Amino acid sequence: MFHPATKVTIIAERLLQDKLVAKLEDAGAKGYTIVDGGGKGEHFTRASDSASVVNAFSIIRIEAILASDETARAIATEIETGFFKQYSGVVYLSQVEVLRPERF
Amino acid sequence: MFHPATKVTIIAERLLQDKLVAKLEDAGAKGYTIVDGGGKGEHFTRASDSASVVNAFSIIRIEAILASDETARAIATEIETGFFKQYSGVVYLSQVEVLRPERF
Amino acid sequence: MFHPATKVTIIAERLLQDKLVAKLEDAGAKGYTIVDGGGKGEHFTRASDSASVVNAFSIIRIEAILASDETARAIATEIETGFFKQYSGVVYLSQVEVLRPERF
Amino acid sequence: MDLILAFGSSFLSQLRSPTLAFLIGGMALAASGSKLAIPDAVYRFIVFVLLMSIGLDGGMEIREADLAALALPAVFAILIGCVCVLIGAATLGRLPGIERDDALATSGLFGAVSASTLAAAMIVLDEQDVFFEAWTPALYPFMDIPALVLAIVLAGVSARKDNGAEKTQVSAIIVDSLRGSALSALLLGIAIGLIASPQQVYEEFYDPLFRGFLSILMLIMGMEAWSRLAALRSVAHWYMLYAFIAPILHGCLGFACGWVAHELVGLSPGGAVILAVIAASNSDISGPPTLRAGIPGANPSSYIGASTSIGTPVAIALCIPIFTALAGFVFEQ
Amino acid sequence: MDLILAFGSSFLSQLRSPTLAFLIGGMALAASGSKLAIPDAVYRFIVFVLLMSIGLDGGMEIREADLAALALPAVFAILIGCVCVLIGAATLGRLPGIERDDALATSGLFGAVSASTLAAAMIVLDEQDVFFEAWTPALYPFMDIPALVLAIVLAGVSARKDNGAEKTQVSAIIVDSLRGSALSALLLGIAIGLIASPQQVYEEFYDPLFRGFLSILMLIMGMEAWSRLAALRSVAHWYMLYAFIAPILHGCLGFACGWVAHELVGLSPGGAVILAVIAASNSDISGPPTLRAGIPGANPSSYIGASTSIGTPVAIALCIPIFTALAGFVFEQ
Amino acid sequence: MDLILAFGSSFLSQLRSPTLAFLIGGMALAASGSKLAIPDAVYRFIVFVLLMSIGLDGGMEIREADLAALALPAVFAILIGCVCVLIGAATLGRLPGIERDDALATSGLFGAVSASTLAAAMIVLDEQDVFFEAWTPALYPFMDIPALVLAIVLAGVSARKDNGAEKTQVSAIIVDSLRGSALSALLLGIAIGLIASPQQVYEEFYDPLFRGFLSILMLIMGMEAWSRLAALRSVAHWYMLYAFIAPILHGCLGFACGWVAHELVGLSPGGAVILAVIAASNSDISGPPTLRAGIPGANPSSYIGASTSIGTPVAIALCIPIFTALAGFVFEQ
Ligand SMILES: Nc1ncnc2c1ncn2[C@@H]1O[C@H](COP(=O)(O)O)[C@@H](O)[C@H]1O
Ligand SMILES: Nc1ncnc2c1ncn2[C@@H]1O[C@H](COP(=O)(O)O)[C@@H](O)[C@H]1O
Ligand SMILES: Nc1ncnc2c1ncn2[C@@H]1O[C@H](COP(=O)(O)O)[C@@H](O)[C@H]1O
Ligand code: NA
Ligand code: NA
Ligand code: NA
Repeated sequence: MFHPATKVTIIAERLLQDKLVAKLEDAGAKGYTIVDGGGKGEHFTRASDSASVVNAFSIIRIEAILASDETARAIATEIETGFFKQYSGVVYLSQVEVLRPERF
Repeated sequence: MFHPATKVTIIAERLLQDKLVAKLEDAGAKGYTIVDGGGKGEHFTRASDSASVVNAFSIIRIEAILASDETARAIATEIETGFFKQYSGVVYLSQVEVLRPERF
Repeated sequence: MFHPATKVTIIAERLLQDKLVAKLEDAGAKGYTIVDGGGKGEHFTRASDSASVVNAFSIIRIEAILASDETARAIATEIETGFFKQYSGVVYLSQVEVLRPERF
Repeated sequence: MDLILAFGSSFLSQLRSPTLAFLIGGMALAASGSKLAIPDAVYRFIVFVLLMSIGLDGGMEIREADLAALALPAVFAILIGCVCVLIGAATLGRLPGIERDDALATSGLFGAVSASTLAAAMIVLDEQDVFFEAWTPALYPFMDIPALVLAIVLAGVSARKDNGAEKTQVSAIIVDSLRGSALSALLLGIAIGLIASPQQVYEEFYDPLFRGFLSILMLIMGMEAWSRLAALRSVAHWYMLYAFIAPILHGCLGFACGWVAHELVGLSPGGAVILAVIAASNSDISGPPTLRAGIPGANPSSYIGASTSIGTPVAIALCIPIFTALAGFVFEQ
Repeated sequence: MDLILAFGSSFLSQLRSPTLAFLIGGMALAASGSKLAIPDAVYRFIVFVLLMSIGLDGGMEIREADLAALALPAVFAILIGCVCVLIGAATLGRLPGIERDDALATSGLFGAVSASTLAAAMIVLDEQDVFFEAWTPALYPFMDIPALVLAIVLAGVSARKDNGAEKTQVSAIIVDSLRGSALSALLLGIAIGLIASPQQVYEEFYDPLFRGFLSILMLIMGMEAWSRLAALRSVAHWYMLYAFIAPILHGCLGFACGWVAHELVGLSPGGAVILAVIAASNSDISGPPTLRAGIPGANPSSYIGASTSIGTPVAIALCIPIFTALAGFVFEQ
Repeated sequence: MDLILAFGSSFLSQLRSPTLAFLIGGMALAASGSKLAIPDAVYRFIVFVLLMSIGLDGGMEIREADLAALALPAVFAILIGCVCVLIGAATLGRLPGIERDDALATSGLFGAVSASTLAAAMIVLDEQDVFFEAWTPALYPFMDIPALVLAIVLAGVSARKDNGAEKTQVSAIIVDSLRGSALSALLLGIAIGLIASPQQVYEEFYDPLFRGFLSILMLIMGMEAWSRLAALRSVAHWYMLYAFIAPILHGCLGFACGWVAHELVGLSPGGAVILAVIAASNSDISGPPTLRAGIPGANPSSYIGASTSIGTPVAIALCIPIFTALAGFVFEQ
């Protein structure tokens, strides 16, 4: 049996990692997955692997699946307003299906 | 012309990689993409890049797109029951659109 | 307030990175995120991290979120026809929700 | 009394030895929340070079070594590995609030061997000009594999008792642990050392890097030790106690066997120390994945926390100087 | 006149020195669109080894150093760091079309110190057999931290003026910059050098790798310099002007202080050059993240472009030979 | 007869040489399903250091070299590269069930040069104290680029025949292959060696690491060779045959040219061996991406399988000893 869940994806600079993770956990995310990357946005381009003298600006992609859609939306909104007015980054939501909603 | 397809995303510890991939191929996935990462869940936190003495526990994120929704659901269920009762990991489905359904 | 947006995900060999990114920017994507990985498809298997003598074949996963669904579909179609008839790779669309549509 | 002094001085010299300084430095960094991190790729490369270096040197020497003198320590290594696991199962396993699986996994790790502790011991002996046969580090797998196998098998047995789980194949576990990156590197090194003549590449490349790479590995071990403490706190305190006592106990067992081997087949004092230290050490690289796959029921926080956060520091900071001092004392006359 | 000649020759020898050749080579590669890239993991490892090496050497020498002779240069370093930032704020900050935040962030970077430039200077002095006290590189943090802190504080002040933003805690910034990977490695090295006796590992491992790793770091710096130019072009041209002049100006300031320290507490001519060069250098590793977090309003393209694309090349290619030559001239008699 | 003996002994010594041992060791590891993996970042760093080292040494020597003596081998290199591709197209290309594109891509790879094989040959000659001009390795690009370009152009021609595809620009391909990470590193090294004076950094860093890094590269090559076999099995068996014969054939061609160069411009015997070995080698680093982009129609499984799984092992394990022995024999009198 599959149950609907909401996935919050956050793309930001590595230097925000600790704060973002803390925020996620406070807000009640039971887990999250992080992958490293690079990218380009309003601000500037970041190499994904080759030596970057400003590694701390390289991109991380955090995704957290939540059973409750409201919580997910709340988190996304908090992060958008709390971080991405000042710092560069992106947050978006998508709908997924999971098998054991109790663990998300 | 875009056609609906179902994406199975599996997040698990690297030591399961071979078994998961084998399972995917048996079940009829024509391809998959793997990225390395880190994360946190019920069990414990894993660094995504910095040296981890227990590298084999670091996280991989496997995604496989399937043209057939049933196959996708079957795979997800098998993996959830076959692996993630014992081992730590997560599997979820999401709906995507592809152009050449015949190759998925 | 959340607004619908379309995410284009491109999975291809690293040697196409520059061309794909150029294409994205021409087509009007305001940003994109790249992560490295490995995978398997029609052609052959690629290790995600361990030394691969043909590193240039290793996989990159590019995702770009666009506010306009048409643009997204246009990009996906162009890339499928422009690249993935010849080269190996995959492109797919998914629906997401963002907070500040103006920046996508 | 002299022993205390001998130990004291050896312990102080050890304290001044960079090996330990880097270990403690790593803990300090992690404790201070430093952003310094050694990339995983570098960590894996360092482990490879250290084990390849140990293997090459051992392999080249085994050629000359008399196999009789080699056999007894090897047998001892196997015994120690198994006995340590049984001790763990019989003590930690019996304690209140300790899951059987967790206890077995932890005993397996502490019965197994740590490449980093081994390398550290080699450098310390080297610094104090204590001779040891270059093949003694090659005893590593003889202790490591039996310990891991036994732990997994015991877990399988009890699992079958509870709910008829299928039988665990010993061979499969052995193969799996031999395939681990650490042991593969060591064994490949031994093979190349035996068959080819890697003298030059060993002296030009692997040996000169040994000391430096070890210092960085110690740094990583220190950081890991600290960062895993949190996880450890979340589990029963018995683990801390076990993780503190086991290395010393196992070390004494190893030292005793070393002494016997000295009497019977003339194992060098340094060789006895190596045997004691690999007995005292606990697997932090090869072991965890094997156990993770072999005893999925066990909670990694407990056994990895116990081993990385307490076991390894105790083995390096206490056991190495203890047994080096002890050797100087026992083998004097 | 002689000065010109002295500088000329030192400049030419510098040009033939591989250090600069690798820097220029890196630019050439990036300009030619080469696909050559040094992996990030390797880059981070190289920076670690260089700073650990500087730290170990410095730490071991500080033990013998007389602290009085050490105190004055340290005080000077702090002053220089702050003065440079104030100069920047008063000049760049006043220019038309320059955001206050951007100006402060840029001044902060140029007040701070670059590990790569420092390492390059050490090798150049070494190549020309100019002696310098091994602890002078340890002046790094004394100049680096005050500059970053001051810049962030000033930005905070003006931010509060505009919109009552909450007060910036100086301590928090200091801690944050100490935690940066570069400074942690340096300080850990100093600590280990002071407490333990890492002589052997330093001589066998860290020191021999220094020159080679520096050559690769220079290559990376060159590539970065070129690839950031694009970003720099997109911002006001004043940045280019500032980035060209500031290093020379700051260097002179540093050299003057070095001269005073020479007269008062007998700082060696080489030590004066080191002081001048760290003053001339601008932070390219530790600084940016700290500033990024501390002055989020500032646009990285401006300050990183200015520092990596112009500041660092000027510091390495011009300031190092200038001040080496100047020293040979001034301290002759 | 003597030749056989000479070859036999050289082959045996080669077998005992660690270079080959590590190659075979890599295959053994992959075959045994070991989890040991050298991180990609380390692999890329190793390739960089090896090619930079070859370049620096070559560049420093070209300064002294008499360009006339240099010109002829260079011309030969270009010819060999082209001829090898034409041979491939004329043989492999005609075989039943072989796609034209695949045949051309494979011929291109086998006409091109392998940095790892080249480095291995250098170490072997070094081990046997056979002198060779340090600039001979710098012949690499003269053979590599023409081979790749010709293969891609021929593919383009036939593509245009079938379906009027647009014309392939030769210049674009040349630029693209020059930009590849391997050639960039080599050429940068040559340039720095020519212009600056990197003697010290070469002797302190690049040269000492050469032998050790090569041993690790051989290990990686061995793993790759084995793991690509599966892919190779899936394609026509003709590839295996070609991959086995071509290196020996090309090597003879190269050796013949080397002999002529020896007679005409006094190329050293060792230099002739180098020429033979780069002719025998097949591109495993720079080639594939260039061909992948240039002949997208070709199936990588075929050409990469053929080159990595058979071509490179044959070149290293057979051709190096064959031509070293042949040289000892031919140039004796
Ligand atoms: N439209 C987008 N699609 C995907 N990723 C994006 C997009 N815009 C920005 N990003 C990511 O977010 C990071 C910061 O974006 P920005 O705040 O615009 O500089 C970029 O480096 C990208 O990795
Ligand atoms: N809610 C979640 N959202 C995203 N990833 C998760 C979530 N829960 C767990 N994970 C990932 O799955 C891995 C194993 O989770 P667990 O089995 O809960 O330890 C974690 O390390 C995370 O990378
Ligand atoms: N069905 C799929 N699901 C996810 N990723 C895929 C799929 N098919 C192909 N890929 C990715 O696209 C790359 C190239 O695919 P191909 O063009 O089929 O060789 C593969 O290496 C995979 O990383
Ligand atoms: Na043990
Ligand atoms: Na400065
Ligand atoms: Na060739």
